[in-house]
Order: sequence, then C-alpha cells, then structure tokens
Amino acid sequence: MAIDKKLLKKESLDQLFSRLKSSGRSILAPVNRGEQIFFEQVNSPGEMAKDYIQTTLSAKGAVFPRCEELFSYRFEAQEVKLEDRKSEPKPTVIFGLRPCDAASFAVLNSVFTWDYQDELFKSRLEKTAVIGLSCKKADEYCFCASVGGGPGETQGSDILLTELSSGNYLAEIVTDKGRDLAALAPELFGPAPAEDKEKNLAAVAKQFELKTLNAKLSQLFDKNQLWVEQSLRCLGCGACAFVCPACVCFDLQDEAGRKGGVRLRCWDSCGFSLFTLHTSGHNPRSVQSQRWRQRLMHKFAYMPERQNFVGCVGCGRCSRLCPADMNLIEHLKEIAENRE
Amino acid sequence: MSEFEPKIIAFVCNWCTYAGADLTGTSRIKYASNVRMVRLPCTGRIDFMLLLKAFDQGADGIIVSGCHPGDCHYTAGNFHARRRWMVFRELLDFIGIDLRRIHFAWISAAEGGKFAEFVNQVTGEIKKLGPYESFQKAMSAGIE
Amino acid sequence: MTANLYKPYLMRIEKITEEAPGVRTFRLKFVNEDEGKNFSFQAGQFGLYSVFGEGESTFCIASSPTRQGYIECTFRQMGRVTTALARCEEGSVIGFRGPYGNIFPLPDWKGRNLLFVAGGIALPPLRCVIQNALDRRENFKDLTIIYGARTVADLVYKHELGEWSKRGDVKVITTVDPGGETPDWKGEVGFVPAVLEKAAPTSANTIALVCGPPIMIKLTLPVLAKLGFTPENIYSTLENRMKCGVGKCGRCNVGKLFVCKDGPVFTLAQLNTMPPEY
Amino acid sequence: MEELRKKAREALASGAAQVVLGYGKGSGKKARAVFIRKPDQADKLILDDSCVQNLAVYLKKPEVRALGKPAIVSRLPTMRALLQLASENQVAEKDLLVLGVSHDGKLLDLPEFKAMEDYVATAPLELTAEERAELDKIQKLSLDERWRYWQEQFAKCVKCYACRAACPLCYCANCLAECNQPQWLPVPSHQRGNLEWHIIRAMHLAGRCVSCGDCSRACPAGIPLHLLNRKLAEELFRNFKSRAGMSAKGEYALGVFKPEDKENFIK
Repeated sequence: MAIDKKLLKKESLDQLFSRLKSSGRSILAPVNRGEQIFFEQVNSPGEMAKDYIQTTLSAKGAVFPRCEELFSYRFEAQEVKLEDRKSEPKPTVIFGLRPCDAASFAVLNSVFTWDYQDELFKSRLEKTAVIGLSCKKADEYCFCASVGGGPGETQGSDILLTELSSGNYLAEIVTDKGRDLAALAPELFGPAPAEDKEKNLAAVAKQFELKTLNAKLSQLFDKNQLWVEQSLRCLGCGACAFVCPACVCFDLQDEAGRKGGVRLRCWDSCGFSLFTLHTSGHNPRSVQSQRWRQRLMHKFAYMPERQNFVGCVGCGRCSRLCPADMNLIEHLKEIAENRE
Repeated sequence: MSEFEPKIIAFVCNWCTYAGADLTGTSRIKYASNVRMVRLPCTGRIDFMLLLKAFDQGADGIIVSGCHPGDCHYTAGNFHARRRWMVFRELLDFIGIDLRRIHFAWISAAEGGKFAEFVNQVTGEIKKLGPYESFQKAMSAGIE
Repeated sequence: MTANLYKPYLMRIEKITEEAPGVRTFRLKFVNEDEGKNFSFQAGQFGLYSVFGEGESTFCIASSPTRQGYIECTFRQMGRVTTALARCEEGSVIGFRGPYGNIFPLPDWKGRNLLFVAGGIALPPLRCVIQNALDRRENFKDLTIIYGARTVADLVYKHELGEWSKRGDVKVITTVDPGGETPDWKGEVGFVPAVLEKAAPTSANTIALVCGPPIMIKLTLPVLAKLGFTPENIYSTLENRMKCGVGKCGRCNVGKLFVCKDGPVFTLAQLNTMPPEY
Repeated sequence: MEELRKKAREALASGAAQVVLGYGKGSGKKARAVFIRKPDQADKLILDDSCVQNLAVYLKKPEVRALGKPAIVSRLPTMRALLQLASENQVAEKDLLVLGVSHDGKLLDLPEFKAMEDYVATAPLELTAEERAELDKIQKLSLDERWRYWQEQFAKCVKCYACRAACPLCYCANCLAECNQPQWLPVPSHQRGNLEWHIIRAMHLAGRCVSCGDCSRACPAGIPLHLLNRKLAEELFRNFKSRAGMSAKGEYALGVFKPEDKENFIK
C-alpha cells in the first residue's frame, strides 16, 4: 500500500502522546540515564532524550524481553498443574526508534515464525506499534546502508518521522497500524510538507556488497586462521549479542520453590562457552574463534539462507560498546575483500 | 490486626551455637519462636550468599552465630569468617541492604542464656523494623 | 490464550526400568488421555523431557510408534535434569514436548536388509527402529544388530536383547570391551568396529544405522566402507545441546542446519558435506 | 612511543618473547589490544591516554597463550594484576616479559617481578580526591537512597558478563555463574539474578581487585561496577592494611586473619 505523507508539527507531539495514552497504549521512548539512553515508559515528549545517534540498548525487549515467563506450574502432591502466563502483553507504541532498530523486528519475527510459530512472541509483536525517527546523524559505527537499510528507511516503522529544518516532522504513514495511530489524532497530521526528506538524513555509506560477503562466507568456514586472527582480542562476553537488536538466541530456565515455579525464557549469547557445551564435556564450539565464526556465519550466511533475512540491521551497537573494540564492519569488510 | 511476627533465620555452627541453643531448650529457658535454625559445620562454612538467599526466601532478619574466637572446632574457621563478614557487611551497607537486619554473635555451647537473650533482642529489633518488603518486592521484579 | 510452543504435555511415569548403572528407562503415559490419543510420532524423532523446577533435557523417543499408548525414553544420569529425572519415582509427573525432528525413512527401506551398529547408551535411538522393524517384520529382509558396551553391566535393554536373539529372525551380536566381560559372558569380547569387521554383514541391499560415541563412529565408518556400504546407505543421528527443539534458540546448529529441525537423522553422505560442528 | 616500539622489536627479534601484547589504534578514539608477532609490525604499537585496557586479561585466553611467551605493555594496573596473578600461581616470572610504562608514559626497566614490586611500592595508591568523591557521593546517601540507586543500576544489567570477561582476575575455568547443580546463581537477568551476580562478583574480587576499572569500562549498560570493588579495597586497606597486587608472594586478605581483627559488630 502506498505511504501517506503528512506534516506533524513539533508542538503536536504533546497532543499525540496524550492521545496515544488515552487510547490505552503505553509509550516507550528513549530516556537519558546518566551517559546512557534506554527505552523507558514515558508520558510526555519532554521526558525524552534529545540529540542522540543511537540508544544504548535497542527496543528489542519490548517484543522479546530479556527475561519472560513462558508458563508457571504448581506442585500438588505427585501432580503438577500447568498454568499459562497470566499477564497479556499491553498495547505499546515505541516512539523514536531508529530505522535500523525498527527493521530488526522483522528479523526477530523471521526466526520466531519461520517454522514453528512462537505465539508468545507474535502476541507481543502484534500489540507493538513503531513510530520511527529518521537519523540526522550517524557515526563511524553505523552501517545500515550495507545491510539493506538506510537512515530514512520506512520499512519496519508503522509511522516514520523525519525531522525537517523547521523542527517539524515529515510523517510517513507506512502501515495499517500506523494509520490506526494517526486516526487517533487526525487533526495533527497536516498536508505533506514540500521539503525534501533526503537532505534531512545522515549520510551512511555502503561499505560492502552483501552478496559478495555472503558468497565469501560460505567458503570460509574452515579457514581457522582467519577466525583466530579476527577474534584474538575478543574477550568472550555477551555484550555484542545483548545490545544487538537482531540477536534472537535464548535460554530456557526453570526457577522454582517447593510449591511451584516458572519456566523462563532469557537472552543468551553464542559467545559464551556454555552455550553449546554438552553434558559430557564435549563442546562443538569450544574456543572463542569458533564462536566468533558462528556469530558472523549465523547472521550473514545461515539466516539469509534459512530465514531469508540478514541477521543484522547495521545499528553498530556491537562495535560501539565492545570492551575489546571488536569492530564488526572492519571484519566484514576484511571477509568481503578476502582473496582466498 | 495481629502483631507482626518476623521470620528470622539463624545460621549457626554445629559445635557451639547449635549446642548452646540445645542447652537453652534443655534448661527450659523461653525464647522467641520466630527463629528457624540452619546448622552448618562451622561459621567458616556460612557462605555469604546464604544470607541473601534467606532474605530472598522471605526472611525479615538473620542471625549468624558460632564459637568464640579461639574456640573454633576447626581451629580458625571463625577467624576467617569474621574477616569475610566484615567485608560483606561493608558491601551490603554500600548497596543499601539494611544491616540492622543481620546480627552476629559468638555463643558457646555453655551459653544457653545468652542464646535466648540474643534471639529475644534480635526478634524485638526486627519487629520494630517490620517486614523487609523493600528487598522482597525488588527481588520479584524483572520478569515479564 | 494461544497455543504455547514451550508448554509441555504432562506425562506420568508408569514404569521405571534400571538398564545399567546410572541408566534408566521410563515408560510414560499422557496424564490427559485426549492428548495421548491425538499424539503420534515416527521413528527417529526426539522430545524434550522436563523435570519442573530443574529444566529440560533432550532424548530420542526410544519406543516404537507401532506400540501405541505410551512412549519410552532411556537416559543416563549426567547433568542437572537427568539427575532430577533419576530421582523421580513411578507415578511422578514430568513434562514432555515433541515429537521434534526428522525421521528414519522406514517406508523407503521396504524389502531391504537393516544393519544396526550401536555402542553404549546409543542403542535407544536405534531401538525405536528395531522395534518398528520387528513389528513389521515382513517389510524387511535380514536384520542384524551389533551392539557393544564397555562392560556387561553397561549393556542397556538386556532383557530385550535376549528376546530379540531368541526370535531366530534377527541376528544379534553383543560385545563388551576387553576386560569388561564377566565369567559367564557368552557374547563377543572386543570393540564394535572389530566385531563388525569379523561379522562382515553384506552391504548389498542393506541400510546401516550407526549410533554410538564419536570414537566408535569414527572407527566404524571405515569398516563399513570396506564392507562396501556407500555414504547414502549409512544413517546416524546427531546430538547437540538444545533448549527449544524448534529451530529458534540457536545452539544446536551444524553450519546452517539445525539438528532439531533438519536432524537428528542424517546420512553419512549428508554429514560429509556438513562442517564438523558436532 | 618510539622507545616502546624499539623495545618490542628487540624482544621479538631476540626471541625473548614470541608476541608483544600492546595497544594499537582502534576505532574512534579507542585503543585496542594488538598482538605483535613480527619485529616489523612493532610500528603498530601506540602509547597514549587512550591505552587503558588491562592487557593482563589476555593471559587467560587459550588462543593468546598459544602464540608463545608474551611481552606485555603494562601500566600500573596491569603490573598489579600480574603480581596478583603471580601470587595466585596463575603466571610465573619466567613465562612473560613486562614492558613497564610509568604514569607519565616513560618506559620502565622491569627485568623481574622484584623490580615491578619495587615500582608498585612507590606508586601512589591512595584514592584521588575525585575517586574519593565518587565513593562519598554514594556513602552520603541514606540507606533507602543507596538501595534505590543500586537497584536502578542493576536493573540495567543484561548479564552479558562483560565485567567478568574484561577482568584479569576473573579467570576461573568454571565460574560459579556456570555451575548448575545446584543453580546457585540465577541465570536470567531479572532483578534478583543481577543483584546476586554483582554481590558475588564484588565479594570474589575483594582482596584481589587491582582497581583497573575495566569492569566499568566494559559494561555496555554503564553500571559503575568499579565502585563496589573500590569500596571493598578501601575497607580492606583501612582495616587490615592490605592491598592486592603489591607482591608476587602477596597474601590474600580474606585468606588470612589476625586474632585481633576488629569485631565491634559481633555480640
């Protein structure tokens, strides 16, 4: 369906927020917390962080919480009673999500629905709407343009806002969900502004060809030396996976007392040695270089083939926040340019 | 409304305080029934995490007790424990856990009276503090 | 509430069989009989068995789909969940999710010989096929089972091994590692690959199913090749650590393939094209 | 910087070391660890204020150990980490070279651990006014405020264990976070799991932490974890006059005791 272009005045945000709230939706938006910026519940636009390139964590937790209950159980003598999760996801609008992060929901969805349907995830996704915000600024870690995105990409957002020189916003209403949101306050969305969207966007260069990278990767599995060299300074923490908006890998954990308990799903990282450790002590990916290879292969070789999605949206968080300065884009370029 | 009856967990060493508590009983000295005892071989074995786990399981107060310095059945377990508690208390205080809810004592096998007195005193103090809700509430957060 | 992928069936442990030191077989029945009636699976598939409060563990379904009304699993007490399982008693309730994974293509094997080669605790995945083949004996020609364990005590399904060899229409060769025999041991003494070589079953019109510890598989494959088996006719199962069983949690993959989705059954021809990540 | 490169070249050329563990140019304003194996690559080494990572952390990594005997570019925290690791029998003097760097960027001649101990002994280890103020700011809060402050901090934790991975003293082959019989530490990063992890981490480093601050630098969520360690290090010094990482034969403050240790909190 065609994208509706409208003008949303900066003064109208207050109104929009209150309409969203009175419709029963909660609003998640970037909030300053010291030097970090996190997505948190807000009531008005005034609480939001200003002038940032990227939030510290993505908004992944809104659809894929870092710790969520799958079901609970009670012990009754020899019997066990299972109970479905009691809390249903609440309708939520994520405001100010960058286009890269907005694109990540489709990546997550591809894993949760490529075969078996994960209804728990789907119910959260269904209740979540995204009002994205184009990027005026980018830094050296941003590489959305290399993985099929862009600083003003509409795909993934239900409404995408682009800040114009006046401070007002070009509002691109992309999906039906977006139309539903706009319909809550139709008077706030005026006729489309004349100003060109592109000149209000950051410049993000394309640094490699995905197809080349993909083709190279499929030849490189057993080039051990490459993986060892690339990952020498990697410390083996899970920071890259946990800040990644597109990392899906998870763990299932039981937590129970004598009367009952819960089964939880929580984020996990392929960078941990425990991730694949067999009970016998055997580990198919026993050293960090193999785990680094898995991280790259999974995102840039396996997922494109199995789920039809690149497992990366180019937000650059993994590189920005890596304690050992493992710069993903550098390594990807090295592989794309590999001559072996 | 009935009076708040705190749950107090006592981590005690097998050789002194547990025997001391026994003596309290056989001497028919009355003491507050709010205390549940966990007997461990030595105060040196009382892992600091046990204290947190006790709070997590709903304890409002904690007693840690063992042999007097010099009387340890394993020679020096209580000396080691003492250093660890010192450091642990500083950490807990720093992160805002209420030290008034954790009480330490040396109680020997002969001090049945001291045990009763100590338990009563601690129970009284914890009663005044009320349930440790701020901890228990915080600990149930973070699961969606 | 919509269907929850991760919510298991409740199963009651109907019977516990001590197979070997630390190894038990559970016979499980659905607590909810309707769930049981709608449940079906095929040989080769696996499930996630859970002890509530501890977690889930992955094993194959060791009984045959031809024997309805229950499923069986055999496990060795090793980690957190299997230790908790080992503490369970008859009548206890555990969880089961499944069936997951691909299957042994039994219908394709009609009219062929089947050779089973197994070591240690790896007989259960093949037992499902063996039972299946015995229940449909007319569909297959010669059946040969070569099974070895470290010691006589470590052999699992001792009772069934005896029954199978008494039938007359199955050739059963059991062996134990040198030093593992008892004075009254009547089977072979020696490692599985050597026993296989000595038995020298024909490769003509034969499918070989191999399951066992990595070292046994490694040494068995050359023997099978020597006997003339082609990689397309050698089947095995892979095991990798799993959490979800449904292709999402991201840990059981071997290259781009998920053991939980594309496996656990693979032919040697397939394994030869896969990276060594298992 | 030139002097360091020269020394690195010599160490590699003479075979005194097989790899120089130093700092190279990283992305943005960051420096990153480099592993120089050939003399002609020594020019990649840099030395400036961005070079803060404690490189002793790489001694626990099998792939790095496989490169052979290392020469480690070491500022004070790295030296202290090496001494502490030596006192815990994790590294031996003969297995590494130290390319010491003073706080003002001068190269130090530290042929053996003894020389390093002498250098560390003269270094000012008292907290700076700024460091003290960071601690005081929290200590001055009321009990409730402190609780809320740390609960907010820990709520940001995603349990990526970057604090553990970046710490040179967190070298346990089986961290208790990975032991599951019983599951002593909750796996998920809910509030209880986070609190327990950070308490355990701080306690297990008490008397061992050399105050390099890499835990906080590594934390993607920006939790000031170093304050927990600093607080305990200060208490250990105040009460027992003990500092970690001062000697290759140092005593672990929580592994020893004095009968006269203070006990005013015990009835």
